[in-house]
Amino acid sequence: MQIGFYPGCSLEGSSKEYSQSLLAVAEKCGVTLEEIKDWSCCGASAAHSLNHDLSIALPARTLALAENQGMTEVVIPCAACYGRMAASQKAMLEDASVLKKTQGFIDMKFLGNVQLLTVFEFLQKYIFPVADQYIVNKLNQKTACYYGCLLARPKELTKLERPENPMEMEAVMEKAGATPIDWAFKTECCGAGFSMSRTDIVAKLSGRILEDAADRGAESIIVACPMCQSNLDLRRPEIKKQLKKDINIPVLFITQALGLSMGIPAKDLGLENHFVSTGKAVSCIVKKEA
Amino acid sequence: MPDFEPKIVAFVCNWCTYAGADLAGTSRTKYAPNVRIVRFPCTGRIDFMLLMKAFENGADGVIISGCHPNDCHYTSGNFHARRRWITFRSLLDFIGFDIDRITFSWVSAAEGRKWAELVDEVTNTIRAKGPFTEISTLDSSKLKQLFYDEITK
Amino acid sequence: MTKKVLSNNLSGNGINTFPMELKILTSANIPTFFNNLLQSGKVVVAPVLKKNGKVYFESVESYDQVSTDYIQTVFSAKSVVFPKVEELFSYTKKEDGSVEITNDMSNVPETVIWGLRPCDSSAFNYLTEFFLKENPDSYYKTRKERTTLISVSCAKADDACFCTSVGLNPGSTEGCDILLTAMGDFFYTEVMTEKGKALIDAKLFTDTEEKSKEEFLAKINIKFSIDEVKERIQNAYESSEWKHESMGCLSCGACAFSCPTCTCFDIQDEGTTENGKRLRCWDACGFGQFTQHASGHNPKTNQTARRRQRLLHKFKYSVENLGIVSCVGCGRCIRICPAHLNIFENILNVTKA
Amino acid sequence: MARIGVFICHCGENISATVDVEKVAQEAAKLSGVAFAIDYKYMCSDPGQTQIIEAIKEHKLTGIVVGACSPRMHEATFRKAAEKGGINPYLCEMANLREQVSWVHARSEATTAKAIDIVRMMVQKVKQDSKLFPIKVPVIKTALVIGGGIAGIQAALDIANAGHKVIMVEKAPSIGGHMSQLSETFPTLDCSQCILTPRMVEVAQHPNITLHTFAEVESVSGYVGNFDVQVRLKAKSVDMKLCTGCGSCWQKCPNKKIPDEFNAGLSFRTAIYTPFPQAVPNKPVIDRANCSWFQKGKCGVCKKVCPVGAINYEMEDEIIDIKVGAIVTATGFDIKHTDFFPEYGYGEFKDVIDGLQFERLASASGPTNGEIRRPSDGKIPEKIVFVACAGSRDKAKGIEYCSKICCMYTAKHAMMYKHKNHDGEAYVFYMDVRSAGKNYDEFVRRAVEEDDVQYIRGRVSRIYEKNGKLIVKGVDTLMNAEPIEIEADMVVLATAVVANQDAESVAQKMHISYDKHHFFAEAHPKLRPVETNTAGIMLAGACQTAKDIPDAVSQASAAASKVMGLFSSDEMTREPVVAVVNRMMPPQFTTCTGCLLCMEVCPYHAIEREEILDRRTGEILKVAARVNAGLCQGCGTCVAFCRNKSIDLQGYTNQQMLSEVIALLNKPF
Amino acid sequence: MTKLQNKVAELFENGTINLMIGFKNALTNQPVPCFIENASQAELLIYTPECKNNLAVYLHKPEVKQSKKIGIFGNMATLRSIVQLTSENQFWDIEKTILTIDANDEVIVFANMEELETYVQENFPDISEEDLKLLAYLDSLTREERWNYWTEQFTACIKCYACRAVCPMCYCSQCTVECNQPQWVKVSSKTSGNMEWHTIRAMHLAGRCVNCGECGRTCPAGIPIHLLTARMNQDLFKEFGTRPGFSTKGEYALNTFKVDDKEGFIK
Repeated sequence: MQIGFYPGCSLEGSSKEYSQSLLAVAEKCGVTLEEIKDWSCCGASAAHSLNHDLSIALPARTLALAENQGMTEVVIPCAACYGRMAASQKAMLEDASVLKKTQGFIDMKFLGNVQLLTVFEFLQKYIFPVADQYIVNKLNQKTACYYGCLLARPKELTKLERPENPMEMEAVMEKAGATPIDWAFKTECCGAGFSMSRTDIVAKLSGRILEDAADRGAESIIVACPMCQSNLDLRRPEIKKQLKKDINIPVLFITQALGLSMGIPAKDLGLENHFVSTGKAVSCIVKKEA
Repeated sequence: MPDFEPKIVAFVCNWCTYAGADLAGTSRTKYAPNVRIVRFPCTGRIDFMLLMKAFENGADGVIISGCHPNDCHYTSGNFHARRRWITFRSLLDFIGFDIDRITFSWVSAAEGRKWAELVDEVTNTIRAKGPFTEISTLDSSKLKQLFYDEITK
Repeated sequence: MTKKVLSNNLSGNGINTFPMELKILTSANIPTFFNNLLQSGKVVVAPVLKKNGKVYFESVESYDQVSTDYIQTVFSAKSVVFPKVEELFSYTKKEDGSVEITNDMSNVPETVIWGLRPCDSSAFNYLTEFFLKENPDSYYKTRKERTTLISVSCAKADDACFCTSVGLNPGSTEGCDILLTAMGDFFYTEVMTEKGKALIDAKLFTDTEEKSKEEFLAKINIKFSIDEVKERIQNAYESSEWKHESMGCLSCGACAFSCPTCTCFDIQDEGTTENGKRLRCWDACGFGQFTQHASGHNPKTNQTARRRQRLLHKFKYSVENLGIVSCVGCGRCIRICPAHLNIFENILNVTKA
Repeated sequence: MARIGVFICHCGENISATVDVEKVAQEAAKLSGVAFAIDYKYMCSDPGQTQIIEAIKEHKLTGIVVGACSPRMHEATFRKAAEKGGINPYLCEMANLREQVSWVHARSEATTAKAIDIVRMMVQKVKQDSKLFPIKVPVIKTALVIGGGIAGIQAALDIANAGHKVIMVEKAPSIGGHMSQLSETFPTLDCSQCILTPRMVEVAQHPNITLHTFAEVESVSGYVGNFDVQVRLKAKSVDMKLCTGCGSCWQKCPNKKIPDEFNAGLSFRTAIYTPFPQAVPNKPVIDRANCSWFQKGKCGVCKKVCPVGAINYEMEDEIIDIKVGAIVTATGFDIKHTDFFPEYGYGEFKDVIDGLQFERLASASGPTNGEIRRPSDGKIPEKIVFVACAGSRDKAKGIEYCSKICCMYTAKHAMMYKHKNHDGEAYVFYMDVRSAGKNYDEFVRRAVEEDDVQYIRGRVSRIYEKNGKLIVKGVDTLMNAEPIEIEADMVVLATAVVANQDAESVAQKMHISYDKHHFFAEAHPKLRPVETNTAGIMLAGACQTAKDIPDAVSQASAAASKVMGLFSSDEMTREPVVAVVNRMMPPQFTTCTGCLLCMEVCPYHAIEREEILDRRTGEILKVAARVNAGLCQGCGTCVAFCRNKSIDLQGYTNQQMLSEVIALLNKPF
Repeated sequence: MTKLQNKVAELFENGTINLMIGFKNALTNQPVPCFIENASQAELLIYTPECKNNLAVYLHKPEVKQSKKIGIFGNMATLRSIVQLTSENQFWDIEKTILTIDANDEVIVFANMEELETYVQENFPDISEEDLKLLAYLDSLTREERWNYWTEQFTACIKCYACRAVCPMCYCSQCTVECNQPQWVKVSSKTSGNMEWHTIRAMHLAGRCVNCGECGRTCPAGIPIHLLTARMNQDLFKEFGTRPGFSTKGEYALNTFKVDDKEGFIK
C-alpha cells in the first residue's frame, strides 16, 4: 500500500514536526507515504487573491505530477494546502474549459483521478483500522480540539459533516485516550491572515481561543493546521499582554498526540521544537491498561 | 433583385403576441406590411410541419412568437414549444436548411413596439437575403435524378 | 430467320416480322457506338455505380460513367416508360373563373436504355401488354415509342437470379431491340427490331454468322419448374403456408418499386382550388392502405393476404389476364427485401405437393 | 358546397382611410366558395349587424367572414349576429383589418393587398369550420376543504353559510392549526384562542359542514365540478360516538413522556391524548407509535378505565370516497427548527428556541402558564436576544424569500416579554423591519419607543454557551460595524416559514403545481391569486406562501367566493375549443396508437388512458388516449405533439391551420 | 443443438412461448428473420454478428400478436427498442419472453423488464464509428453543401417506406403521410415531398430512435437516413440528457421541459 504525500512549505519549515510526526505515526502503523516528486507551492494565502488562473494552475501542477507518478490518493496535512488543492481540482473537474486552459498552463495532462485526503480522512482510512494494536498509552488529559477556519470551511471542499461544530479530531483523541472537552472556539479564526501584518489582532483572536480552552479546563490544545499551531504556540508573549494573564497550555499537532499514545518517543515527534513546553501534556500520559 | 418584397408568415399565440400586435395597432405603431399573422391559441399548438408547408408554399421568412417563459396562458405551452423548436432547428440545420429564415421571439401583450421592431428587422434581413427558392425549385430543378424520372417535363 | 418478339410492336397483335440481323462490335468500338447515341441527341439511360456501392440506372453524359461490372441494378428501368410520378395534367383557374388544363407529352425525348439484362427487356413485353392491350395508355405509348432497349447478356449471376426458372435465360432476346453478348474482345450483336437496326452504324458493325452464346453466359440452375408451379398455383390460394411465408413481410413497397413488372399506381391531385396537378404515382400492394376503402373498410386485413396477392398476381392472375408469367426472375425483390423474403422460396413452399 | 359571406367594415375612417375596402370586397367576391361580399361603414353597429343577419338568410350562407377590428374586440359580437342569422356562431371568423393592417400601415397597394390576403385566409378557414356547441359540465355543489387551520375554517364557514355542503379534512386530531398555538396576536395583542375557538366550535356544529379530523386526502381524480376524492380516516382507536371526552383515559395513561407537538416540544403528553384543552372535537385519539399496547402489546390501561368502553384497539384506517365540485386547499405551513442552524448550535442549546416555542411559553395555556421561563432550568431570563430573518432571505440557506410574519411577531414577542418582565432586556437583531400593514408599523414603533426593545441592525454570526449564558456574537452595522457580543439567557430565532414536509406529495395528489420551495402555485400571480391551474381547486392561507392571519383569512374568503361562484349554477358552460381524439369505425376505432406520451404534455392532466373494450367479451381491443373535455383548456399542445395527428383542436384544426397557410401564400403578396 | 436452440425448445415445451422470433439461415445463405412455432423447429435458430435485423418491429405485427405468448431473440438494438416501446405503452396485449446472448456466449432469458433494463443500461452502445465519421464529414460541410447533399439524397428516395417498415418505433396504424385531412405530406415521390417525409420522420423519431440503423441499412436508394435521427439523438442528449431505449420510464425529450432550457436563439 502506497499513498502520495504533499507536505507543502509549512511542513518543510515552521511546522516540520507536523510532517515528522505524521510520517512517524504512519511508519509505526506500516503505512508508507510517498512524497510527490518535484512538488511546488500550492499558492495559498496570496495566489487566489492576485491571479485566478495561477491559483488553479499552481496546485494543478502538483496534482498532475502526482497522477503521472501513479498516485491515486494524496494526503495533504496542511489545511491551507488542502483547501487550495481541493479548490483547484473541483474547478477543473466541474468546468472542462478551465481544465483545458489549465492543462495548457502546466503543459501536462490531468484526469482528476487522484483523491485528496485531509489528515482526518487519512487517519480514519488507514490508521484507525490498525491503531488499537499500536496504541500503548492513554493520553489521560482534557484536550481542546481546535480546527480553525480552513479545516472546516468551505464544507464543499472539506466535506465535514458539521462544519460549525466538527467532531473528527475528537474521535482521534478519544482513541488516544484523551478527554475532548466541549468548547466554543473550535472553528473560530486564529488570525493567521494577519500573522505578519497585525500581530495585535492575532494576539486578540488567538488569545480568546486559548482563554476559552483554559476556562474549560483544557490541558492541551490539539490542532491540525500549521498556521493555527504557530499562532497559538508562538504568540504567547503578545497574548499575555492582551489577556493580562499567562496561559501555558501546550499546542500539539493531532499526529503528535496520536504518536504519543503509540509510545513514539517525544523527540521523534518533534515535541521539543515547540515554544510552549509540551512537558505538561506528556507528563499526564499513563500506560494503557490491557 | 432590387424591388423584392419578402413574404413573411407569422405564427403567433393568441394571448401574448397576437395581443401585442393588436397593441401595436391601437398605438398606431407603423411597421412593414410584409407580414401575415396566423393566430394560434398557444405556441404549443404550432406544428413544425406548418413551417415546412409555409416555406414550400413560397414564404421567404417565418416568425414564430408567443408568451415569454412563465407567462404562458396555459402555463407550459411555450416551454414545450421551445423544446420543439430547439429540436427542429437542429434538424433543419443538419439538413442544411437556412435557419436564419426562421425567427423566434417572445412578444408579450404589452410589447407592441417590440412586435413592430421585430417585423421590420425580419423584413429587412429577409429582403437582404433575397427570395427563398431552395424548396420551391426542388422538384423542377435539374437536380441529378439518381433514378431517371420525368425530368423531361 | 424470323423470331417472335413482342417488344416494339405497339399495335398489340404481338407479331414482329423483322428478320433478326447478326453483327460483331469490337470492344474497342463500344465507347464510340455509345457516344454516337448521345451525340444523336438521345437521352441515354445506363447502369451507373453510385457512392453507396450499388448500381442504378441513370441518364448519363458519356460512356465512362457507365458501369460494366454488375449483376443487376437495384431498380429496374421501368421508370423510363412508367415514371414513379407521371404528371397526367395540370390545371389553373383563370381570372374569368374558367379552368385551363394542360397536358404536354411533346417533349418526351428519344431515349435509349443501355445495358439492361435480358430479364429486364423481357419485362417490357409484359408492361406493353398491360398498358396497351385494351384502352391503350397514351402516356406509356408515347414513352415506349421513343425508347430503344439495348440489352447485354449476363456473364455473371448470383443466388437471387432465377430467370431460368421462369422460362428465360441469361442470353434471352425477349423484348429487346438489340442484345449484346460479350465474347472476349468483341460483342456478338443480335439486332431484333427496326428500332434496333436504326441505331446500327455500318462503320462500327460487321456482319457475322450465328454463334453459340452458351459458354459466355452465366450458369443459373433451375429453382423450380414453371409449368408445375403454373399448375399447382391454381389451388394454392387456400394454402396454409401463406401465413408462415409472409410472416417476415413488413409491408413496405421496396419489392414492388424495384420490380420491372409491377404496374400498380395511385392517382393523386396536388394543389388548391386555384391551381394544381393530377399525378400518377407508383403504389404497392404491400402497403397496408393499398386496398383500404374510403369507408375505412379494408378487404385485405393482413400482410398474409397482401403477400399472397403479390405472388399470385405474378404467377397466376397475369397468366389468366395476359397469358404471361409476370415474374422475370431478376431477383431484385430478393436482394432488396428488408426482411430478406425470397420469392422463389415462397413459391416453392406454397406450391409444394 | 360552401356559401361564404364576406363583410368588410370601414370602421368609420379607421380602416377605409388606408385600405381600399371596396377593392377588398370585390376581390373577396371572386374567391371560390364566396357567395356574397359587401363593405359597410360600421359593421358592428345595429344596421351593420342586421345586414349580416339578413344576408345569411337571403343568401343561405354557410359561414361568414367579417373583415373589421381584432377578434379580441368584436368576435363575440359577430358570432351572436351569426347565431341570430341562423348559423352556428362558430361558423363566423374575423379578419383583423384594423389593429393589424389599417392602423399599422400607410395607405398603399401593399396595405390593401395584405387586407385581401387576410380575408382570403379567413375565407379558407371558415370553409373548414365545423359547428361547435358549448360544453356543459354538471356541478356537484359540495366543497372539500383540506386543512382545518384558520384559513380552512374561514373558507368552510363562508361556503357553508352560503348554503352549500362542505367537507373538511384535517390531518391532526383537532382543527385549529397554528393559530391555536399562538399566545396573542399582532397588532392588537388580543388572545389568539379567544378569537379562534368560537370559530372552531362553529365549524363542528354547522349543519352544512362534515368534519373529518385525524384524516388525510388519499387521492383526487375527476375535474372541476366533479372531483372524486378518497379520504383516509386514520384509526383513532377511540369510538367517537361512545366517547364522552371525560379524560380519565389520558389521566391514567402511563406513557407520559411523549414530546407535546402542541407545546412545540416544550412539555409532554400521553399516548392517548387530545392535543389541547379546547380541541375540536374534544375527544382523544391513541398515538399508536408511542402506545405500549401497540408497541409492546401490553398495558391497555385506557381500555380498563374508560367508563363507556369507547377504546377500540382493533379499529383500522378507513378509506371513504366523496364527490365534490370544488376543493379549497388550506394545508398551511411549517417553520424551520433550531437544528437547521449550525452557527446557532445545531439546536443543541436548550435555551435557543424558535418563535412557535416562544408563543407557547408566553401563552396562558402553555407549559409555563404564560410565564416566560428558560426551557433549560426554568429560570426567568433577564436578557433575551431575538434574531429576525433566521434562515429567511438567506441564499446560503436556500431560502431567498422573506417569511413576512417574523418582523411583526418578533416585535410582539419582545413586547410581551417586556410586559411580563419590566426590567428584563430585549434585543432584536434584524436586517430590515418590514411592517407594512394596517397598524403594523405603529406596533413596531411601540415596541421600540414605549417598551424600549433594543433593535440592532445586523446579523448574528454565532451563538455559544458559556457559564450558563448564551454568548451571542453579532455585528451592529449602524454602530460603525462594531462586532458585539451579548450575554443572553435566552435566544429566540424567528425561523423561516417553509412549506409543509408533505406539500409536494399533496400537490401531486391534487395535480396542482408548486414552486421550488413547495409552496402551491396560484394560477396567476396577480389576477388569479386564489385559484390554481387545475380548474376548481382554490388556495387559502400559508400553503401558497407565508401569510399572517388577516391575509390568510381574506384569501380564504376569496377562495370561498370563487367556490360559491362555481356553485351558483347547476351547470358550467365552457368554450368548445377543446382537443379531441379522432374516432372511426371498427376495427380501427381511432388512429391513436396509445403511446400516451401526450399525457405528460398536457398542462391540465386532461388526457387519460382509454381502453376500448369488446362489447360482448369485454376484452381490451385497443388502448388509446382520451381528452377529458372538462379539464381541457384548449391550448393544443397535444395536437402539435401527436405524431400521427390523432388529436385535433376544435376551432384550430390541422385542416384549418394548414388551409390558412396555403391560402395566404397561394397568391403573391 | 446450441445453447440458444436448447433454451428455446425448453421454452416451447414448458409452454412459456408459442411463437419464437429469431434468425435462421436463408437459401441465399444470409441470416434472415424466422418464426418458430414449435420445439422441433428450434434447431433452425442461429445467432451471428451478421444478424442485424431489429426484430422488435415484428412485435407490432397482428399475425405475430395473435400468438399471445411470444419469444423474441434480441440483439442490442432489439433490446433497446423493446425498452423504449415499453415506455411508450405498447405490448399491453402480449406476453413476451426476451432472450439474448451476452458477450461470453451465454443465453440470457430476462425474467422481467427491470432485468432487461439493467442489462441494456450496462451494455448501452454508442453510435457506430463510421456513422460518427459520416456525421463529422457532414458537419465539415457548409450549410449550402449540406443542403445539396441531402436534397440529392432525397431525390433518390422512391417512397417505398422501407425505412418506416423496418423501424420498431414507426408503429402508427396510420402514419402522418397517410393523413389526407389535411394532406400533410405529398403522396407523390418528388424531392420536396420526399424531404417532407424524411424531416417528419426524423422529428417523430427524435428522442425515440434507438439508433439501430435499420432504416439506413435497408434503404434501396442507399440514403443514410439513420444519420438524421442519430444526429437528433446526439443533440437531444446534449441539450436535455435524454437517451431513447435507456429506461422503461424513460423521460422523452419532447413531452417534458425544463424552465431553463436553451433560450439563446429566441429574440
